[in-house]
Amino acid sequence: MTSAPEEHLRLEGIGVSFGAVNVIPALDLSVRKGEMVAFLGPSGCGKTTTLRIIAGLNKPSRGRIMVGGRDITRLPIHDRDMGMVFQSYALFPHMNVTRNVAFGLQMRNIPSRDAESRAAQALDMVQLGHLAHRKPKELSGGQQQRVALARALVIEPSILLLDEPLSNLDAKLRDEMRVQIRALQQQSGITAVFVTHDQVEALSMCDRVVVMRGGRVEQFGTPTEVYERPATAFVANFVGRTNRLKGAITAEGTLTAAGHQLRSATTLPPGAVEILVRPHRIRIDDAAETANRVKGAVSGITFIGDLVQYAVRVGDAEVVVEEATRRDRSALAVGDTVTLGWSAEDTLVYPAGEQ
Amino acid sequence: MTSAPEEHLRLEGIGVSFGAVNVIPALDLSVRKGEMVAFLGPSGCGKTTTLRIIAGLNKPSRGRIMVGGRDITRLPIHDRDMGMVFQSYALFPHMNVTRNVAFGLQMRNIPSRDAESRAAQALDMVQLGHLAHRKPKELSGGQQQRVALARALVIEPSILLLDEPLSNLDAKLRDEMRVQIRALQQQSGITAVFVTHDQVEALSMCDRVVVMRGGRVEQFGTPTEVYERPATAFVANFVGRTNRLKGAITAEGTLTAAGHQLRSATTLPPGAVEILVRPHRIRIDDAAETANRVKGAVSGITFIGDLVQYAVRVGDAEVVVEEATRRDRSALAVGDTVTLGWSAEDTLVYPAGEQ
Amino acid sequence: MEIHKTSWPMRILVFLLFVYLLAPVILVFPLSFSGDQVLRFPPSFWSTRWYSALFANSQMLQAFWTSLSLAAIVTALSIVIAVPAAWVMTRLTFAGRDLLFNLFTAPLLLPTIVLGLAILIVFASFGLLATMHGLVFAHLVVTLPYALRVLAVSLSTQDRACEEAARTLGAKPLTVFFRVTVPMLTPGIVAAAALCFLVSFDEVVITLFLTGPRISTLPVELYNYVYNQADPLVAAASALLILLTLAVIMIVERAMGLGKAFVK
Amino acid sequence: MSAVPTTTPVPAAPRQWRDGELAVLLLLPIALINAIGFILPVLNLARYSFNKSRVGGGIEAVFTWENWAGLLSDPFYLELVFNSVWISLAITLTTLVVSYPIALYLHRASGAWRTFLTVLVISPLLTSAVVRTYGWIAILVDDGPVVGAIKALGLPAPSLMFNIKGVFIGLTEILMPYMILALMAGFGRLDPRVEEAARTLGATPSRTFMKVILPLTLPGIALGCLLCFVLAVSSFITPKLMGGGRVFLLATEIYDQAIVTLNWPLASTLSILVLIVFGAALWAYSAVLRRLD
Amino acid sequence: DTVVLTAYSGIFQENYVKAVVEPFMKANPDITVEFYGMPNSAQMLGTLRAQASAPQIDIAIMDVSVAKAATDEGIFAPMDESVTKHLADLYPQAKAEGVNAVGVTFDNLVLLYNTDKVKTVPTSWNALWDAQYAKQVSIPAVPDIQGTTFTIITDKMAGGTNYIESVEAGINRLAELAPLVQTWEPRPDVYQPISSGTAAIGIGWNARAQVYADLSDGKLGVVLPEEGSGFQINVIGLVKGGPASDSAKKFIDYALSPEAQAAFTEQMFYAPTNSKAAALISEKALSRTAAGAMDKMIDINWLEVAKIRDAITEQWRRRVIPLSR
Ligand SMILES: Nc1ncnc2c1ncn2[C@@H]1O[C@H](COP(=O)(O)OP(=O)(O)OP(=O)(O)O)[C@@H](O)[C@H]1O
Ligand SMILES: Nc1ncnc2c1ncn2[C@@H]1O[C@H](COP(=O)(O)OP(=O)(O)OP(=O)(O)O)[C@@H](O)[C@H]1O
Ligand SMILES: [Mg+2]
Ligand SMILES: [Mg+2]
Repeated sequence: MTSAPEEHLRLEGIGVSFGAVNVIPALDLSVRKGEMVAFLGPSGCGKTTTLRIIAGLNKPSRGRIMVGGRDITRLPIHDRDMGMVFQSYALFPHMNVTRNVAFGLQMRNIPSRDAESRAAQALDMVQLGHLAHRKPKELSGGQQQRVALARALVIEPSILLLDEPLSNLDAKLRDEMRVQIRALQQQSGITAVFVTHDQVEALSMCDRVVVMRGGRVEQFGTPTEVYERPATAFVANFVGRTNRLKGAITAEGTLTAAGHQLRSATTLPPGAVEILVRPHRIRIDDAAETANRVKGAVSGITFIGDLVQYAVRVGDAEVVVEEATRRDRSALAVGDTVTLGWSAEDTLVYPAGEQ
Repeated sequence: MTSAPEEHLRLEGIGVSFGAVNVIPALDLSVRKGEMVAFLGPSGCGKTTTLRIIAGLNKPSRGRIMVGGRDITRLPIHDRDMGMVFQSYALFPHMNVTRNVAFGLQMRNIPSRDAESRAAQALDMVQLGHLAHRKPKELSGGQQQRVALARALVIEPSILLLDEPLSNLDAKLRDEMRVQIRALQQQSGITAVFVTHDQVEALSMCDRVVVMRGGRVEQFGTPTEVYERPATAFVANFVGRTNRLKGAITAEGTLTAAGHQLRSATTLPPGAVEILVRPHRIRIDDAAETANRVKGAVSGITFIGDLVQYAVRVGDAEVVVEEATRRDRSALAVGDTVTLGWSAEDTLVYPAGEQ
Repeated sequence: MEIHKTSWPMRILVFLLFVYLLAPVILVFPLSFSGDQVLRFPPSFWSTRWYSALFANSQMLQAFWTSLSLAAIVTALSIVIAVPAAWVMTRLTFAGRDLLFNLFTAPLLLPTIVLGLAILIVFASFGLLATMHGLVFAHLVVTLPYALRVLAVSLSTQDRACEEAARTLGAKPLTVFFRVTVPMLTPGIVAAAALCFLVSFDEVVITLFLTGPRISTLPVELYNYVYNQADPLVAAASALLILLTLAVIMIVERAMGLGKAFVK
Repeated sequence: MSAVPTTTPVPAAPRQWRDGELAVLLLLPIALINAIGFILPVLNLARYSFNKSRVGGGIEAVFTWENWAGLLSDPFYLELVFNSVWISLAITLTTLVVSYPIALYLHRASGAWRTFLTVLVISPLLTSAVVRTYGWIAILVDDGPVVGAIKALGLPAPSLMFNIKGVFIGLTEILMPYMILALMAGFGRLDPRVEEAARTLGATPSRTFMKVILPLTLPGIALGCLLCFVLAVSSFITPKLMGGGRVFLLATEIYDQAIVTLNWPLASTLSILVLIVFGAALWAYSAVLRRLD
Repeated sequence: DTVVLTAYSGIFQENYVKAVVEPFMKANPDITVEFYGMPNSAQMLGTLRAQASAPQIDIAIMDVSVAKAATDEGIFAPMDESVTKHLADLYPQAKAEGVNAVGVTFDNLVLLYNTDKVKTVPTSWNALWDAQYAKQVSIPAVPDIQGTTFTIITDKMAGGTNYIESVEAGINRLAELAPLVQTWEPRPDVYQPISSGTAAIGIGWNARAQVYADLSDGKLGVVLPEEGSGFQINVIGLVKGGPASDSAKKFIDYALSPEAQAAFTEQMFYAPTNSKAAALISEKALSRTAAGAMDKMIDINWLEVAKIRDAITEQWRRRVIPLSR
């Protein structure tokens, strides 16, 4: 999607402390022009803080921020040409919806008639055209969030910072908004940084994903890389659902867990290890030949919309298996004995105690 | 889970207007004791408003609210023994985290030492024990939301009202919180009303689901009912992903769409119809015999974590198919011709123009 | 919002407190129609003679216009000067900020009688006595601390997120200030302006020292008047002032929806 | 949507104001007024307080400690300071108690009703304090309506006029509008959601008030109390008119010394003393505010 | 030419303008006299003091003790024959040593009473001590000079011999009065509360009392008690360097002339300071001033009294007023 992998935004050794609390120790990051990068990470890991640093709302204690090769660490906020959607919306309470959205355009000296028509367009995009004259406090939570989104998008900034911009929207709307944001971003070549707690969002929408933890970058890669080749057990665990089994590698290099011998594509020195397998990569009673096969008893069944989750007791461990619901499967019942199978590539192994 | 289906909370003909805007025309609802009910619905459909009515924060323009057979429409808020998590958190800015959480206990005249230890417990539950002395403004968005959650849970109210209580948490944490809330709710027999935009949450966690639209109840049933037997096209469309195809039933009762003849378990009078099929109920190139089989060309492939989405062009329509990612499938490429198959039961048919 | 509807006991309490607050003001109206030579309640007979006396008193009318324009100028200047100052005090951090803030609001701490005396001495050497400039300046000394205090409290309790949002949208600090900070500060500005206007319009003590044969204000005229005779003419003047204010506010409300300015 | 090209940051941005320079620029007007209208006059006063007063009101420009020594050794003046401070404090607190409900009510009222009530609150200030004091005299005199009502109830008739009670009642009312305006300016932080949260957690309206509303409005309360305390200590018209000559306060004494006896050096000394007392009050106020933060 | 004259505002201003200023302007069409009223002498001095470098005022009428201070500060130009030719005709009390201003009016302390509340016309200051008027007595206390004058009168009545040395006897007598007093600070003045019946009895200046008595429909009674009284002296002074000195001199000369003095006495019952004026005044008016009772007046040396004023004030505050609480 990005034609040239030219670097656009770069954080160099950024550090932030609030009083005695060292929230971000030292962060390095490089985002390409026109790229959309997702920040994934547990609550409180420093995503919002990083975004605020980029926007210039917080000054870093250390390090510098470069945009297009130019050091902007000291550049005033309003000269940065960035758009930001705030986690708390931060709508202007004294302006109606249209004026909120048109604000950024007016700041760019766009004639007010033009600004209003572009604002109206942006509002239609977030499906709020009919509420253009309301004040923010007369809107529902999700409606406010969409106004905030429209306000940031309408200015087509060179860098767009989105802090959980869709967290209060329902699935349908979120899908639509995602498509809209992505289309606009690609079409105008905007570089975007997207904070989200929703992995589907991160993985499906963004060019690359940053997994953060305690103010540090754990992994920075494409969605496939992060999902398929997680750099650490933390990443594997955080991105996508996984089963975690305690295991060990013997002196001879054999991998064992839950009383079974397993095969993995990874090689590690002998010692205690953690084995991670994604629930939907496990087949139940499948005829096909797989590298790993274990037997267990179904101990729980949960229906979660498009999926069914089976909890299967294997030795002393519990393994969760996910399958798309389908009508042709003869329903399993709790207590049934099943055979689980998965491939060596799907068996991720990390040294124990890493997380 | 509920031993006796005793009614606990009942809304009778509730109506709400903001000035000239009639937000909720007339709402009836009956929730059983110890039950957890989810409110699902598009942004702005009146979920928050309904919760506020139950809590007594808004007075309904019409109708009444009964709890345990008693009319509480005029009961003061503080005598209702309800706990509420606000969409905007509404933490007390002048109190630290512990004092925020202990507030409700103090209001119940629980000795302050007791209150503090229970607050500490609740904070541990939401994994914020270490931030007990921070002020709300020193917390991240997700941390604030968890404090709001702890504050409502700690008082173990007889009715718990949760307005998107997990919207700012990452998937891992959300899963854990869900389990915690559910456990606490069942163990204390609390009746809970849960507003969420996350269907997985609604379907997996709650006993029953209310699908709202424009201030009206579209369907009220168990997760399976709502998902498998949506009452209206709107529900089918809103809950879970679906493909929507335009079709028609001829005078002879044959169902056609996208140039194919289809079979459905539903019978409808002749006329234009809308056909809904869930993406993951469609098989690609599957040997098994299915009621409906159509041919098409792959026009797009999206990777979304645990799933792969294929867009397939069938006649003039585009059909989306979802499959769990698996290593044993020889990857499809854009342009490949495939056969799609699904059962008659999975073919939901509604009169056209209903939505 | 429903729960913010005030309960009945509270309304009764508020009503009683209003009665207390307004008792002397309400009394002004019957007093102004007194036929007596002295302020006495209830008057022994009614008449409008004090209104005629008031309108015949050209000095009083002249002073009224002086006071009105003085208060208007002082209020405008106070707001124009105090809003940026309050902004600096609450939004920037620099050494000695607290000290400066206390210094700027310190004139509040001096009884006006002292300040009047003290200013008199200094102004005399600047030739500012009994001039409009001098009065404006002296009143600013008194009103600015009020404005600064009130605005600083309002500003520091204001949510900053909106200012940040405006800045990311490309608004320069000055624009943020005028388009976001100030509108959100409206209640504070209204309160500060009201205070300044009233303080200036009601200021007697300092003005007493600074007025002269050539210029005088209404409160000073009234004060000098009642110093010698406490007749109901002052009640008539007050009654007219109150009615005038109500009328002006009503017109402005109709024309511009002033209500919005007072709304949160 | 990309019809109009977005403006890219202009490299040759106009010179940036550094915070310090900006502060200086914006503070210049107020600093000038403060210097000429306050600091200079106060220095002058301080000088006078070390000058000698002549019989009949003359001032002799010689240095002397006489005024200060006399003041600090005279129990009359020490009592005066003490009385002024505690009476002003009591009046301030009473004013707060009677103003708060009105301010809260106004804060929650809306639209034209709110405007109307706000104007009512302000209207007393338009009636000069002198006139209002006369109003109070008419209400409180021995044969006035209030004493009459108390008598009608069969209670012993109190004397409300020409003593400290009258000053208390009158001054409290006169200060109320200032308090109300200050409180309203400080009510900005009062987010209705937070009150609602307290109510759903089982707090009765009164406990919501004590635990949530009151703490959140403390900045406004502190401001109102500061203004009213200062105004109470400064006031001399009301004590003079209603005190019957029995109530000796700092401001009335300064008035007497400056205007009647024409002893400017003594008046200056008293004024500087007031300034010191107020300085202490202000310091306490900032300390309280800092604690609240 | 515009002459600015500062003197007491209010009723004094009303009457003085009518009786003196207007006739003067009629006689001198080229001169306008602007009357700038101020509530009291001290404020006049304050204003004069502040304007010392660039005076806006030409003439001041004020209390003699304040005029002394003004003279000491060099505010007043010397008052000699070049200013007015009437100097020689003035009573000796009108001329004080070291004051560059001369007496323009005499006033004296009188007993006031409300004719509804006080049925028998009092003849002695001792009526104030009558217990039936408890809490109905209105006394303008020191530092007001009415209080000072009253102290000197009481002292003499109580057997005091030399008020300059001690007013002990007077203070003791006042202490007995204290519990009966309603207010020590009657406002706006002492006359109106007594006219309206808020107070029953009190003390005040004769001239104003006479005017208010006329305005009160007989409610206010005025008596010059048999024990006599003391004078208060208002002097007129020429401001040094005033903008219209020549015209100002003309006015001062006119103000001290027998005609003007007489006219003002007719109008407001101040006793004239020009000995030649008495002849021009009607009997009726003259009887309402102290002019007919010059012999009953205690000779108060205001310049000496100024020196003991602080001491008297202190005595009042410590020994008199507290007894009325
Ligand atoms: N004060 C108000 N004045 C007018 N309309 C209002 C007001 N408050 C809410 N509304 C409208 O009422 C409708 C319902 O709002 P509500 O907050 O209940 O929605 P919601 O279902 O919670 O939506 P969301 O998921 O976006 O939070 C919305 O369309 C909103 O615009
Ligand atoms: N003013 C402050 N003082 C002290 N600590 C703070 C302050 N503001 C934020 N923090 C801490 O900094 C950390 C990072 O906060 P940040 O808001 O960046 O988290 P986040 O990744 O956005 O989390 P979330 O997903 O919950 O919004 C958090 O642990 C938070 O508690
Ligand atoms: Mg965040
Ligand atoms: Mg909502």
